[in-house]
Order: sequence, then structure tokens, then C-alpha cells
Amino acid sequence: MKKIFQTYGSLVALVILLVLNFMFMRGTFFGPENIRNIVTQNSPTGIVAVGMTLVIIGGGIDLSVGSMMVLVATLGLLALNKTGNLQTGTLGATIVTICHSRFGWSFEQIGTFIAAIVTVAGGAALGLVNGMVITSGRIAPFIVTLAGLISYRSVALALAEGGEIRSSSATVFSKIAMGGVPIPGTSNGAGGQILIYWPIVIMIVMVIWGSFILNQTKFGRRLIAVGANEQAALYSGIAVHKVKWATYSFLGLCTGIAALCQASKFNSVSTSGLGLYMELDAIAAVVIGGTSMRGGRGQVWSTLIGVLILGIITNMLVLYGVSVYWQGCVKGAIILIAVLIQRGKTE
Amino acid sequence: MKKIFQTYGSLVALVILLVLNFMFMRGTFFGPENIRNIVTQNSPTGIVAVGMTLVIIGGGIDLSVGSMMVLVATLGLLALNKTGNLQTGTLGATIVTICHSRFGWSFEQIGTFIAAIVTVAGGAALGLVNGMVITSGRIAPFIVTLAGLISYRSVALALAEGGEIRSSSATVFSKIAMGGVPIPGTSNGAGGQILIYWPIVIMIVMVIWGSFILNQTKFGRRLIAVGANEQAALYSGIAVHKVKWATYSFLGLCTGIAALCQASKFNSVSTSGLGLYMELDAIAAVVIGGTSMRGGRGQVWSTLIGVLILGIITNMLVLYGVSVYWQGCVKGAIILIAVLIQRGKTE
Amino acid sequence: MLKIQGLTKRFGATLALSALDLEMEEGEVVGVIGENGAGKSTMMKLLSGVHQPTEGSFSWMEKTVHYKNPAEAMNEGIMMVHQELNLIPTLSAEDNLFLGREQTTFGRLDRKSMSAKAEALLQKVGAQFSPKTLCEDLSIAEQQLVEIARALLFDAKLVIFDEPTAVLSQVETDRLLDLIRELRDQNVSVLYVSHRLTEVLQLCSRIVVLRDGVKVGDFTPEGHTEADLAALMVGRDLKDIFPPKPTVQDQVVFQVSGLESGKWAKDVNLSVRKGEILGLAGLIGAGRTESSEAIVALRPRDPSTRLWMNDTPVDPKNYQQAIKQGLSYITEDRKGKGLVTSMSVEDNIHLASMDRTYPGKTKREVTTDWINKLGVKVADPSLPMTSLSGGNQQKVSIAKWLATEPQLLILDEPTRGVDVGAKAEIYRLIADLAAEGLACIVISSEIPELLGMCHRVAVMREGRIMGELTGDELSEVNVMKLAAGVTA
Amino acid sequence: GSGDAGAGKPEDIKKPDAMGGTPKTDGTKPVIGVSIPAADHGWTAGIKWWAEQGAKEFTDVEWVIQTAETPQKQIESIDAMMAKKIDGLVVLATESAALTPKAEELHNRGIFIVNVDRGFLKPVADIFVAGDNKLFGTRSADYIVKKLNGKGKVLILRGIACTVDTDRYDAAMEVFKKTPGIQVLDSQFGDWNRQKAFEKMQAMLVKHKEVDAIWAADDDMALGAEQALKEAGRDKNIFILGGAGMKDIVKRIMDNDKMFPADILYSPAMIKDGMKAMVDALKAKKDGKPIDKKDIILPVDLVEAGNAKKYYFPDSIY
Ligand SMILES: Nc1ncnc2c1ncn2[C@@H]1O[C@H](COP(=O)(O)OP(=O)(O)OP(=O)(O)O)[C@@H](O)[C@H]1O
Ligand SMILES: Nc1ncnc2c1ncn2[C@@H]1O[C@H](COP(=O)(O)OP(=O)(O)OP(=O)(O)O)[C@@H](O)[C@H]1O
Ligand SMILES: [Mg+2]
Ligand SMILES: [Mg+2]
Repeated sequence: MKKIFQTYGSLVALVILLVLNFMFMRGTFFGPENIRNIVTQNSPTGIVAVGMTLVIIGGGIDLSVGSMMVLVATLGLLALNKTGNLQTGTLGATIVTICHSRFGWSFEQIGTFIAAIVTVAGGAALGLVNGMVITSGRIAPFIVTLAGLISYRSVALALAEGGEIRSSSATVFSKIAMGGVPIPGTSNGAGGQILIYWPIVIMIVMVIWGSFILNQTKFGRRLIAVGANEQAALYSGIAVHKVKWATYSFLGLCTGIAALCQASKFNSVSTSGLGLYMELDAIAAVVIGGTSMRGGRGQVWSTLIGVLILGIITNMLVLYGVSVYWQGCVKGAIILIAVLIQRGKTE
Repeated sequence: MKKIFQTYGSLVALVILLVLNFMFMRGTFFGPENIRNIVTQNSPTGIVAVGMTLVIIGGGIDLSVGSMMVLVATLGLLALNKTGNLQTGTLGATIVTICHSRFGWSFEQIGTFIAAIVTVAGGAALGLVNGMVITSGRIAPFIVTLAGLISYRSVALALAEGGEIRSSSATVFSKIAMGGVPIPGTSNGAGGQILIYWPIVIMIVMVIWGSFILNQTKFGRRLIAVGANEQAALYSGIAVHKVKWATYSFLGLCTGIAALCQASKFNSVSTSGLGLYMELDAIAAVVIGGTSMRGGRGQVWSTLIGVLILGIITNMLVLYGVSVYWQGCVKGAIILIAVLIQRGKTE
Repeated sequence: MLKIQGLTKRFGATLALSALDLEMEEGEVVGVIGENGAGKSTMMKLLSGVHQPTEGSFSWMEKTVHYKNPAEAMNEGIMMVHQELNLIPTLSAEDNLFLGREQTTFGRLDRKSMSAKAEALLQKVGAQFSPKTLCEDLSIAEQQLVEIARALLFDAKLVIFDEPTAVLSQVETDRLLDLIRELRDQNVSVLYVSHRLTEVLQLCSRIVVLRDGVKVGDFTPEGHTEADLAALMVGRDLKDIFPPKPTVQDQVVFQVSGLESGKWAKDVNLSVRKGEILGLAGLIGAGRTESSEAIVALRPRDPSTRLWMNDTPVDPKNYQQAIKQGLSYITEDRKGKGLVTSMSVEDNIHLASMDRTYPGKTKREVTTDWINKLGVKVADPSLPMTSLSGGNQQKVSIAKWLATEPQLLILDEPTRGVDVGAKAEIYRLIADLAAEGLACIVISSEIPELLGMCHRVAVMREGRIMGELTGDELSEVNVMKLAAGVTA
Repeated sequence: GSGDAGAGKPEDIKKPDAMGGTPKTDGTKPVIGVSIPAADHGWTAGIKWWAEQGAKEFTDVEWVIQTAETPQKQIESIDAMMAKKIDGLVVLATESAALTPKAEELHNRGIFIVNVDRGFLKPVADIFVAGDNKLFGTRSADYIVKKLNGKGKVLILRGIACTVDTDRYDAAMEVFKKTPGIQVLDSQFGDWNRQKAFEKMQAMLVKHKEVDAIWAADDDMALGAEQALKEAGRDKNIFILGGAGMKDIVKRIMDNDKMFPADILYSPAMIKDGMKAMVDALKAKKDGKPIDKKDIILPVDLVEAGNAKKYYFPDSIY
């Protein structure tokens, strides 16, 4: 019984929340669009939380994801906006022109493609930097990524010269977040069907990928070993440093993908607002999902449940009309209760 | 040599910073007023960081200090403002009246006294709550205090309806932060001597007290044991729970004192702004001071140095005219370098 | 096969291993013995790539090698079972077996094939548990079996065992020795480190003795006795290992009746008199540790349990209360639960008795008294515990509990991982304490030491006391019979 | 920005949409969402307070007020409001560009939108209650230039790098640069926060010994700056120009305080204006009258001793 709680505790917490909503809110909460919205809004957090789960299982933590997000999104949008404006004669311009004329891609498409690459690869690269500073400087991850939290956003500010960067792409770039798969039998207000937006699809793919890495690959075993007992992992012939690099880099990749979704959704980047508190949300989701902060233990799918729990709480607070001032209080309490439930501390 | 670096590494980092300033800034930086400003500004952080050092040495962490600060300061000011307005006939009113007539205290003095008690005791009580939830719920400190970070400020917002609470005391209350000991031989612009404000004095007292607790008392030994090896502490007959309660409560007390200083300084509390990011500053100071995030090892005096390093960095960034956008980046880098220096990783 | 030349390792000021020369043939089993801190583990860690030599080198399979990490050594067929357990608690036994050498098909773990191999191998080392069990749910001994199986998993050419039997009981030890002989017959070389000299004499074809990092002996076991080896290790003659047993007084100091704690203690009844040493024997997993922890309130016990100290009923609710009532328990897990290794010797000695005051004495004087009384070898009491050898660490844990002025002292595996010289000192110490009137319960998996030291031996099995032996009944056979549940 | 273009045929706001919203039959009140930035400094706290005042005053409507720290959170709360089947939305965007796609989506569903302060990039709002942060910057800088007679040294306290801040700052800098006698000595971020503004100002004062005026991007920071001046004993022959019409500042202008000779009005009461516009539109619709969809231009007035009384609301929290 206790074992079940420990394994499926987060699921139990989720079910309790859903039942509460069913009892008091019914259609309002359970409308397909509301559900879709909750999932969509939380998919960037979800994507980041997948990577965060692996980092935490590996005994680390990353506070820099929110700032990293704004930095790589800024880089991506700068690249996008640059694509149309390249100086003729430069290599970049030539490549773009070739793509344009040979493959019939519009400049907007090429720009979007380049922005996507820059954002995602930038994330992976910054993640790798985090990992390398942690291993070669032998500094606590908390501090290294705290420095990242402070620095990365500052670089974004400098690049954007404060404020905001707007995408020069009118329609293509925002398709990344606003396109998707229609759900049959539904209809949105504007006459079409409700879409499952791409970020949801991407999140699901990332959860499956993350779970696969964790449970089905050598790397996953080694990651758990590093997180549970670094010395034992070393004695078992595991290249602990490389495992860490790969993990932080994977989280960076996730962050890059999430940044792309966000930038596309807003079709702009707000250097002061994007990704703010993302690290706290992602970590909270991981822990509510039952992954231990001590490392060596956890699951990716249950992090997804943690993300949903957090999302549903926010949604509920609005639906139930909780005073905005007290919302934080209620949210804090629910997080604690969710963690308690998933610990099976029902004695 | 390496040993020296590890023990006095933070001091070395501080000296390097001071030498840099001496070379490039001289009088501007070393003016008594600038130095006093740096120390005053950072004394609330310093006071909190003393408690944070003990919590981290005990293997814990507290993210809630910033929010706790705003909550207890709000409570304190509400109490202060209430003192003049008590309904006659109630017990409180009677007591206040007696104090007033018997001891010749003004209502303002009585209110200030009550506000101080409420703020400081409130902090200690909230800290105790953190500690008790951590031990009896067996939840990671990170999560419990994350919930505190979210909740406490929310309560303050609700009490103040989101705005600012102004103190009804015209002069007495602000004396707590604005009074102090004059430095002989100096002069401020207004014809008086430069004051060493009380918060500085309080910070020094707290550092001495914290050092004493850590190094000279039974409690300090037990705390180190709990942080280094909780199991071993338990198997040595140490009441681990009680040690944790006391530690979080002490941090709460420090936070309450810092809150009092802040509220007095501005003679008001801005519920939205006060204490924002205080937790990150305090933790960064502790780690820059060389205390290990893993617990069981650290010093209070070196945390003070960490606080000064952070304060000097912020001050330097302005004095040297570092572009506002790049300031975060420089700060992040200096934090990393300071930690590296204090690790003695100069190979 | 293996040729070591001038191998030297320094840790700061300590010279852990000094200019070691050694050659080893295929299929040879070499025993390495020496006092705590003699440099045995250091030597093995150099060979297996955990540490890198300060000077000197060694060649393996005719070529000089410099391993930078354990992975490189493993790839060339050198496997090591470490003295400390190095398993991942959150992974299953089979996952631990294959850790670092997982089998995959198309990037996916090939669980089926790994499971099958793991099952076979664990059976071979005598494991009774499922390979799917998480390591955190295994007892220390069971974990050690996993460690051993791991070294056998791949075709190693050299297997290093660093004190593999310290936590094993007789049955498992015998099985391990057989396994090692099997390896030898398959031409695998084995380096075998142990403080149990009997085993070394039985098993090894050559014995190397280290003292203070220097090789002081290298010979075949023929014509040598345990006493010789011990003398060589310690550098002086060890006369009687066991001191004479002190006289037992009439006063019953401690009594427990009907102790119940989960499935690990069932109706346990024990009593100890003043000056008496009671032995607690049993196979691994018999519940001796759990019973003791339940007595001192480190673990919940059934309210029906009744305890008396000096004929007064007591009911400690937590360890602090138990300590005040004169109970004390020295854990078997010295590193994990017994000592705070990062703290100083002095702090550790006072850790359990901080509320005591010593009128007219400074803390340091009290510390020095204990250090002298127990013969702890340490230059300065403010040095951290990590600078002490295993035997000296154990003495510090005993000092820590004596400082609480107990009336009953429970010692769980007090000589685990301790060299013969230090063992003899600990036996003497326990006897002296009993002579001063302390009541002692000693838990040990080494039956000879219980027989040599205790007035009485109670034998546990599956949480129950199977019987008590005194006087002439005290023999290895009788203990084993009770422990194994043979009733005839 | 322009709030409205062509979106405004009355049918468009003939609610409800395919979210399955039940038409509000007579007797039940329409539900209107109010989405505003979280109270992370004085001015936004003022927005929150005025929104509540509006909700208390206009009782014909059921108000759902939500705050958000970031654009992401704001979109989340707007979506949750949609689940509550709101009939209209009054929105003050955390970042206008980021909120534009969401506003467009609502607009396409025929939800009536009143956009307050920061205009969307596309004409998707039905009514725009326009603030003008650039004008804020220009007016305040103009005042400083005038007051200093075109000659003097100025320190600058910005907020947090976001559009509101850059709009105000850039516009002010444009004015200062055009005036050769004005020397901008330094500028730092004060994070819209009194404590942070205080610390930055202390450091700047150490560096710059002669300062004639301080330009602060809002009144919270202006008060932090004042504290720094006082502590440095340099609160003579200098003045601070903040903005947003905080009541303490307005009071001191009324009292002829030398430190605060003027202020730029940027009142958080604007959210209530937006709510009023929404109420009027609903009323017009109910009465079958055409809806007045004219944009409302918010005053960005200069508050001086002469007119300060008009802008003083002692009961407001801001
Ligand atoms: N990592 C290390 N850092 C510093 N000193 C070390 C380290 N490892 C071992 N030593 C020291 O080197 C010496 C030899 O230690 P080693 O572990 O090899 O002894 P051992 O013979 O295995 O003893 P035991 O029987 O207790 O296991 C000891 O003095 C020990 O304190
Ligand atoms: N935390 C636990 N969870 C599950 N089983 C446990 C736990 N602790 C101990 N056990 C089981 O309880 C039994 C007794 O434990 P243990 O091996 O410590 O007994 P022991 O007699 O003290 O043996 P030893 O010779 O190691 O001292 C074993 O079967 C062990 O697996
Ligand atoms: Mg060893
Ligand atoms: Mg045991």
C-alpha cells in the first residue's frame, strides 16, 4: 500500500484534484478547450521539466533554465530577423539565396528554420557549458546555475538592448506554437476544430524520449548511479563527468525547445518576462512528481503529472474565484499537500 | 597553502576585490561614506545570511526568507499602527495606557516597541513552522520553503491589499534603522558626523552570536553533526528534529530582525517589493563565504565576507560604469570566480 | 602476468605505500595482510585505476600500464571488489551487476539476457534473493554478495578482493573461498586482502605482509601459523588474544522480556548481569541488530515489550531517554551511522554525552583521558576522524559511549574490519570494562571471538532466541546448530 | 497604438461563442475578465487596487480579476477566464507584443476587448484606453530641461528592462540629447523597487559629486532616490522627477516640497476607466444603442503645485 503511494502518489494527487473539479466545476473545467489550454500553457514548463527530472535524478539542479530560455529565444529571433537582412556577398546570404531559389523556400521559412536551429542548439550548448563548469570547476550546481540565472538574462538584455524583440515573420514562425493537430468532433469559436498545438505534441514526445533514456538505455542506468552514489559510479568505471555533461546538455536542449515554443507563441521575446520563475515551476513539478531532490530516484512520466497538477491548481484558482492575494497561499498549501500525498504519509 | 586557501579563500577574494578598487578607484570607493553605504545596504542580507549559514551547515536550505520578511514586517507595522487606535476598554488598550502613564512612554515609543516584538517574534515563529513541517512531514527543505516563498508574501499582500503599509510613527520607528553611533572625525554633508547605523551594529552582533553558537556551544556541535551525517547524529542520541527546529527558528529570528531594519529604514513596507530575491542573495553569500551546500562544514564570519563581496560587486558595477545590461553577466562571472578562488583551485 | 616495480603512493604527508615490488603469475592466489592503515587498500586501488601512483609503475600482461580511471583497468580485465560497499541503493541487484557494462540491442537495454545472466551468477555466489530486489532493501551481507558477483561477471584476468568476508558469515565465506578456488583453476589471478588469517592460510598460495606501506614478508603458507602472521603484521609478539573472562556479579543490570519489533524481533528475552559479557550469535539477517535498536528505542517496539534496568521497569520513548537510563548501542555501520567522519576525534568522543559536565576538568583533559584509557593512536585530538585507522575509529566509538556512563553497552560487530592487533586490544578493553562492572552484549558473526570473550552466548534465528549456551556447551558446533535451526 | 480597426460591427460582440457559453439571459450578469500585471511594485499594486474599486462600483457586471507575473502567466489566466465563459476582457498587458496573439484569438471569437495602457501590435481591441509611455518620457524630460534652464547634470533611474521602461527612457534621453546644456551623468536600473533604487542611487551619488536633478521612471524609485539623497546629506538644491502620480508625491507637490516640484501623471486609475468603458459598451448593447468605440487617450499630465489637488486621492493605496 505504501509502495503504491510512493510510486503512484502523484497520480493519486492528480486524481483527487480532478475529482474535486468534477464535483464543483464540471463542464467549466472539463470543457475540451479548457483542458487543452491547461496542457498547452504548461507544455513549455513540461518540456523543461523533463530535462530537469534527469538533472535532479543525476544529483544536480539547474536554476538557470528561465534565463537560458530568454537568451536562446533572443538569439533565435535575432537570427530570424537577420535572415532577411543579410549583406549580399556574405556566405550566409549566399546560402540563404540558394535555399530560396533552389528549394523554393520563402525567406520567412528559411528564417524560421534557422531560428529553430539556433534556439535549440544554443540551449544544448549553454547546458553543456553549465555541465562543464560544474565538473571541471568542482563547484556546486546550485551556485554555477545561480550564476547562469544572473548572467544569461543579462546577455539577452544586452543583445536586445532592453525591452523586447519582435519577430519579423508574419505567419510562419508563429505556426510552430499555434499550428497543430485538430481534434475531431470539436469546434472552437472561430469555426474550426480545436487544435492540439505542436507544443503539446512536442511535450509528449519529450516525455516519452526522456522516459526511454531513463529506463531503457545504458545512459539512464549510469545517470541513476551518478545521482545515487557518485563514488560508486566512478568505481564502476562510469565516466561521471560525461554523464553530467550529457544531462545538463539535454536539459539545455529541452530549454531551447521550450524557448522556441514560447517565442513562437508570442511571436516576440520579452527580455524581462520570458522564462521568469521557470526554474521554480520546473523544479516544483519534478518534486511534486515524486522525484527525490537527493538524486538517484525518480520518473519522467510522474514529472508530467507534477506539471499538470501545478497547471490545474492555477486554473482552479481562477475558476473558483480565489482572491488573487490569497492565491499564492493556496498554491503553496496545495504543493505541500500534493507532496505529502505522494509520500503516502497518510498514517 | 591549499589549506589556507580553503579556510581563508573568501578573505583572499575580498582582498583581491579591494586591491582592484584601490588601484582603479581609490578615494571614490574608499571614501568612508561609500564604505558605510555598502555595509549598511547589505546589513539586512548579512543578518539573514548569518541564520542561513547555520541552516545550510545543518544540511538544509530556506527559500522563504524574502517572503517571510515582507510578512513579518507587514505584521509589525500593522501592530504599530494599531497601537494608537486601540478600542478603549480592551486589554491591549489598558496595557498601553498603563505603560503610557506609568513609565512615561509615548504612544509612538510603545508602538515601536510592540512592532519590534511582533516582527522579530513573528519571524522566529514562522521559522519554527518551516522547521516543523520539514521534520514532521519529512519533506525536502527546498520544497517546504518554496511553498513558504509562494505563500508568505501572498498573506502579506492580502493583509495590505497589495499596496504599501506606511508607519504612523513620525520619528521613533525610523530611529531603529537611521540612528546609530557617530564615527569620530568624519562629517556628512549635513554638518553632522557619519553614523554607523544600528543595522550595521546589529549585523556585527549577529555574526558574533552566530559564530559563538556554531563554534562554542553544544548546539553548534550537534548542528554540524546533523549536517554532516544525519544518521550518525541520530545514532549518537542527538534529537535531530529539535536541532532543526531551533536552526530554522533562529534563521526566522534573523529574518525578523532584518525585516525590522528594512521597515524602519523606509518607515513603510512595500508588500510587493520588500525582500524580493533576498533568499538568493543570502544563499549566494553563504556559498561565496565557503560554506558547503552539502552541510556539516562552514563558518559564519566567512559568510559576512561573502555578503561584503556581493555588496562590493554591486557597488563596483555602478562606480566603474559597467553597462546596465551587462551588469548581471559581470556579477555572475565574479560570483563564479570568487567561489573558485575560495576553493583554492588555482592550479 | 602482473609485475609491480617500486610502486609508491603518498597522500599529502602520509606515505601509504612505499616502493612495493611484486610479481604474480597466472592462476595464482596471493593473500595480502597487514594492520589497519598498512596500505593494502591503497595498493589495490592503484592496481585498479582508482588512484594513480606517486612513483613507480606496474606492468600487466607484459606491458606497462598507467590507468587514469577504473574504467581503463576494467577494460583490461582487472576487477576489484572494494572494501566499502559501492552499490547503487536505488537500482536492483541485476542493474548493479551490469552497471557500467550494460548490454544493449539497438541502444535499448537488453534486460532479458542480463536478467538471465544475473540470476545464474547470483545463485552461484549463494544469494537467496531475487535479482530484481533493490539494493537498498538488501542487508549488508547480501549487498556484499552482489559486489562479489559483479567481479565475476565478465572474464576478468585479475580479481582483487579487499576484505570481502568482513560482513559475511561462515557459510557464505566458505562458498566464496570455493568460488575463488574455481577461479584459480580457470587461470584467473586473485589478490585477496583479509584480516581473517585462517582464511588466508587456507586459500592462498602465497602471502604478502605489509607494514606501514612496506612489504615485510612474501612467502608460501606452508609451515606458518596464525600467530606467526599476526606477529609479522604487528611487528611484535601477540600473546593471548583473549584476556581471561572477568567475574560476573549477582546484580541483574538489564532485562528485556517479550521484545517485539516488526518481523525482526519476536518474543526476545534477555538478561545481563553486572560484569557479564553476553554474546549474541546468529546468521546474517537473524535480527540481532534490529533487536538491539528496538531496545534502545532507535526503532519502534511493541508496547507489550517490558524492560528493566536494575530491577526498575523502564520504557524509553526515544534514544535520548534510553541513554539517560544507562543504555547504549554501538552500531555495526561505523562509517554510515557510527561516526561523523568529517568532525574531529574530540568532537566525536563527546558527541553522545554533551550534556555531561566535568567539574574541575577541561574538555580537552577529558578527551585525553579517554584517548589514554582506550589507547587510541592519534597525534592530536582535533584531527578529523578520517585520519584514523579502522581499529582506532572503533575505539573512538567505544569511548563515545563510555562517556555517557552507561550501565549496559551493546556492541554490534565491534571488530568488523579491524586488524588482529587492534582486535586483541578491543577484547581486552571489553573485558576490563566488564571487570569494572559494566554489563555488555556483544553481537558478532565470528563465532570464535564470541566463544573466547563471552560468559554466555544467546543464538538468534529469524528474530527469535533459539537458545542460550554457557560453560561447557560453548562450542562452535553448538552455536552453528542453533543458528541454522538444527534441532536434533 | 491604435486600438480599433474594422473589428467593430455590433454583431461581432454579439456573444457568446462556440466555447459553449450560454447566452446571458436577462437577470444574470455578464461576466467580464480583468487581466492585469501582478502587484510587484507600487504602481501595479495601484492597478490592482483600482480594479477592485471598479469592481465595487460597477455592480451590474460580474468581474473576474486576475493578476500575472509574466506574459506566460497572463495568457494562462486569460485562458482560465475563457473557461469561465467571460463575455468581455479588460486587459493591461504585461508585454504588449507577447499578448497580441492571444488577444487576436479572443478577438476572432468575438470577445469584446478593452485594452488598457499598452497597445497591441494588431488592431484587435475594441476599445483602447491608451497610455503613452513615450509621452511620459518626453514630458518629464522636458520639465527637467525647463526647470534647469537647459543646463545641468542629471542622474537616471530606470525600472526593469521592458517596453514600458525603454519607451520612457528612450523618449527622455531623446529630449536630453537634444539639449546641449544637459549632461546625463549615469543611468542604472532600480527594478521599480524602492530599496534597489535607493542602493543604486547611493552608489551613483558617491561617483557623481554634482547633481542637479534626478529622473526616475516611477514614483516608487523616486522615493528610494530621495532616501539616498537624505542619507548623503545632499537633499538641497536638487529635485527629483518621478512619475505615475503616487499620492504621497502628489501631496508633497501640493505642499510645495522642493524635492518634488512636479510629477507626471500616469494613474493606475486607468484600469477603472477601462472597466467603465466596458460597462458602457455592455449597457449600450443591452439598450440596443450603437457602441461608442472611440479610443480613450489617458492624460499624461504634468502635475504641479497649481493643479495637484485635482490629482490627489488620499484613499487610494497608490
Ligand atoms: N584518499 C586518502 N587520502 C588521504 N590518506 C589516505 C587516503 N586513503 C588512504 N589514506 C591513508 O593511507 C594509509 C593506508 O591506507 P589503506 O586504506 O591502504 O590501509 P589498509 O591497509 O587498507 O587498512 P584497513 O585494514 O583499515 O583497510 C592510511 O594511513 C590512510 O589513512
Ligand atoms: N529497512 C529494512 N527494510 C527491510 N528489511 C530489512 C530492513 N532492515 C533489515 N531488514 C531485514 O531484517 C533482517 C535482519 O537484519 P540484519 O541483517 O541487520 O540482522 P542481523 O542479525 O543484525 O545481521 P548482522 O549479522 O548483519 O548483524 C534481514 O532479513 C534484513 O534483510
Ligand atoms: Mg583497507
Ligand atoms: Mg546486523
